[in-house]
Amino acid sequence: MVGQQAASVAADPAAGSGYFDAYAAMGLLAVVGVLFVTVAFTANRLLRPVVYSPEKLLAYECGVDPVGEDWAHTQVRYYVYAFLYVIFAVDAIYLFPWATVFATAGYGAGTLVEMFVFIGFLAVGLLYAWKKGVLEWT
Amino acid sequence: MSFPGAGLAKGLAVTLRTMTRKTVTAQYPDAQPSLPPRSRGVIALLEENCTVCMLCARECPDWCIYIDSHKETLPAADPNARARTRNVLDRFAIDFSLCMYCGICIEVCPFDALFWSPEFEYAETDILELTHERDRLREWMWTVPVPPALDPAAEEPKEIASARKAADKLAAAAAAALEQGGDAQ
Amino acid sequence: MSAAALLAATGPLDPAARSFLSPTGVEIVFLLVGIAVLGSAVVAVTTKQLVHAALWLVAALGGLAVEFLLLTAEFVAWVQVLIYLGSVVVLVLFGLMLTKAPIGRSPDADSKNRWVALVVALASAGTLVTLVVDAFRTSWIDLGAGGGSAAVTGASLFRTWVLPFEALSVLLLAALVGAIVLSRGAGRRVPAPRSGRIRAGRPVGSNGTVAQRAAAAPPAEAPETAPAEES
Amino acid sequence: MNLFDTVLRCVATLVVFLTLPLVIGQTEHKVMAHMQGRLGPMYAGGFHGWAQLIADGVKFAQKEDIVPAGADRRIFQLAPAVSLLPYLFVLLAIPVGPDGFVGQAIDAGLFFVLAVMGVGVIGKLMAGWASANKFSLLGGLRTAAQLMSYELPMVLAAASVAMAAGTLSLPGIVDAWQWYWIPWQIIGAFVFFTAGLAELQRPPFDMPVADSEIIFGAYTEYTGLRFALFLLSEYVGILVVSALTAVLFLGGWHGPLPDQLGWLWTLLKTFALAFVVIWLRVTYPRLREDQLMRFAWTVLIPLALVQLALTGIIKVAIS
Repeated sequence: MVGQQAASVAADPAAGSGYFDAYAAMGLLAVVGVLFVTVAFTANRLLRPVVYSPEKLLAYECGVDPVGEDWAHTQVRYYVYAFLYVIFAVDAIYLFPWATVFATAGYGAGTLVEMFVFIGFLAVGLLYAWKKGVLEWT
Repeated sequence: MSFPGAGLAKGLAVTLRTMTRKTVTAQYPDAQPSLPPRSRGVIALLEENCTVCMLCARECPDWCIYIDSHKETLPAADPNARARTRNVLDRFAIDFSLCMYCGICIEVCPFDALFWSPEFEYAETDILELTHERDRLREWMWTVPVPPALDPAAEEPKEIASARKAADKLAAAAAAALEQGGDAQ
Repeated sequence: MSAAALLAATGPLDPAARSFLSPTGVEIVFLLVGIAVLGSAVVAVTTKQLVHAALWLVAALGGLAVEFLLLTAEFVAWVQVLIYLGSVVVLVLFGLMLTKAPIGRSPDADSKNRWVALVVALASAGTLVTLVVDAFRTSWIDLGAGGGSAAVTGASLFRTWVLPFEALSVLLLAALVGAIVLSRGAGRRVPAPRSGRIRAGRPVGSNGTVAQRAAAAPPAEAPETAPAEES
Repeated sequence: MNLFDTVLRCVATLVVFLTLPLVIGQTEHKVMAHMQGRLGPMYAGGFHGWAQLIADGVKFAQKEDIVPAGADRRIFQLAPAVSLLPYLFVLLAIPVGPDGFVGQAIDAGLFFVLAVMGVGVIGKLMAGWASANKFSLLGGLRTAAQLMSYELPMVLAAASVAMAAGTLSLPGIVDAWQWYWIPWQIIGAFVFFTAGLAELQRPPFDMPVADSEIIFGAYTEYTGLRFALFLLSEYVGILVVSALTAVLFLGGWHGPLPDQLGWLWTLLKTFALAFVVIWLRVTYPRLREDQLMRFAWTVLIPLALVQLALTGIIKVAIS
């Protein structure tokens, strides 16, 4: 189907053949990738032995029979990093459209300053986090 | 003079230098290892020397030596003497799956019946096969190396020293007798 | 999610510029992906297995990225993947794992609010669809390639929308400070030596503190306090 | 461009995807061994064990497929593919030589690559959660925490290159590359490569799979082909990160050789970087979890911001 798409898009110049061709190739690669995994597991299915035993289906863990359930507690403190990351990632993606235009004619130093103000705000945030000891690991 | 990261760079240098050097891996099955003379590979039994004193079995920390024997009565050589009994070895086995190669049995043997052999390739697929019976232990005897030579300046072993002393005495006596005989003539 | 799928229906909705129902490959794919997105979105909200819901969300958001691609909004599509798949979903999965999402069904995943939620969802979807349909009517937007590239996005962002962009940084800063204040608030309640325990009731404490406490105190107390501190 | 050509490119990408990681893996076997005074594999294939990884692959393909009884079956089975396939897409977009010697040139290539690489982590999280194993869950959590700390410096460093080149297209970046980028972008290169290592969970950033603490992290319960796919994803990851660093920071096909042989130059740089990845693994001990986080947030991110400022100012000054 993706192939069809590629063909039909190529036939239709109005749709912008380069762009759609590139992503049609991506779609085709997805098909190839899935095919690869399928072939690998089909071969595996044909080659592998199947000898079930209840011991084998026990969780391996550290080699000793598991105690308790499949859940262990860990540091909730990691979670702050997750928040920080999401916020900074949203920030960072703005750099990319900016990077493509800021040095071209008609933007210049003004755009640079705009971005520095933007990043400056977040750097202040990072400093605040640092000051507050969020980045320290106690 | 140290700059930040000097330690990290040094670490990288060490691994890179090691990579260019010759490796120390011995490719064992293709190249036999050169073992030191006193390697503890397997324990050999010189059955002829064994008197079934059971010292080895008793001293073994792992209880891995099995000895069975029976007594045999020897008819008296002299009509006046009593008949003598002696121990005859029925079974001598070492379970190498238990043995920890401490060598105590070899140390305690008063009659030099046990020896270290450097042979080590006796792995088995069945653990029971690792119990070597007396014939197999006897076979290992052929692989026991001659004891390494003494240091050039070492003292003579006691038995050789005493034997030499006795021989010297005999020789001296013989020489003296010869001299006396010569005088008499 | 459903809005996106309904947006998909606008594909063949523009008969003015093209003959009615002359779907190109792109439009077919757009429609099919839209259906897949809608399907996985519905499963995401109806499944009773928490982590499965998050993973169906991955499928739905990934499908949306494909939709963006098909609309030649290249940059937005990959922002969708980077931010939503790469960080928001990871954040959600992370949170689910931290707070013990069980394997299998969670009986308490049934919310009493489900009908209210459905009504709200349908209402907002209806609003959006009405809005979009009314805004564009039968106008044909030629989706030329490169229309949504990073350069175009950057040009419009830094020529036209500079002020909102700068305001955004203040918003992000506020979110950052908020997150830190929240986490610090939680952090102060937690006593210094930390420990985890597994549900069988055996302490796997750090420095053996919990083990000692459990040995000293009646066992009913120590295990009860530990999870309350963690959360 | 016709369909046949596209299919050919896809298949070529798949072949690269399946062979070069093996080359890197074999190099790791041998280099690591020699750095430790050992020989490494010597038997498979005859000459210095060259076929060791092929033999491993054959072995993995014959292994029984075991899914623990307590695991979430579907997700457990799906996880290796989710963790592996994103790298396949990334490979398609990495340019090897000039004049379209690339799987598929994509306009937003750099951004695409960063976005898709982050998706692979979901596979590891799935594996960690679905295994019904405490250690795997911890591994999954550590994976997530590590991704969230290191993705950001990586994105920032990549943005610096995009600024220098004024484009997001990977071939475009290499075309714009000049020799003076090396000193100019050196901080960015360091940040990018280090963050890439951390994202691959390679030593010294291998906390999520720390074998002496949490067995093998998210992969503990995996056997056979699924485990092999996880391992493959690690080595494809090395290839991708090395190739990206070579393309973004070291000028890809620019070199003393004539342009027709530019691809050779890219490969050479990629493998040199892959060697560095292995070298670092042998040399350094594992960072502790808190050191790992602190390193990302207090060293790499400020460095990346400094690089951004530097790039911006110099770029505006010279343009």
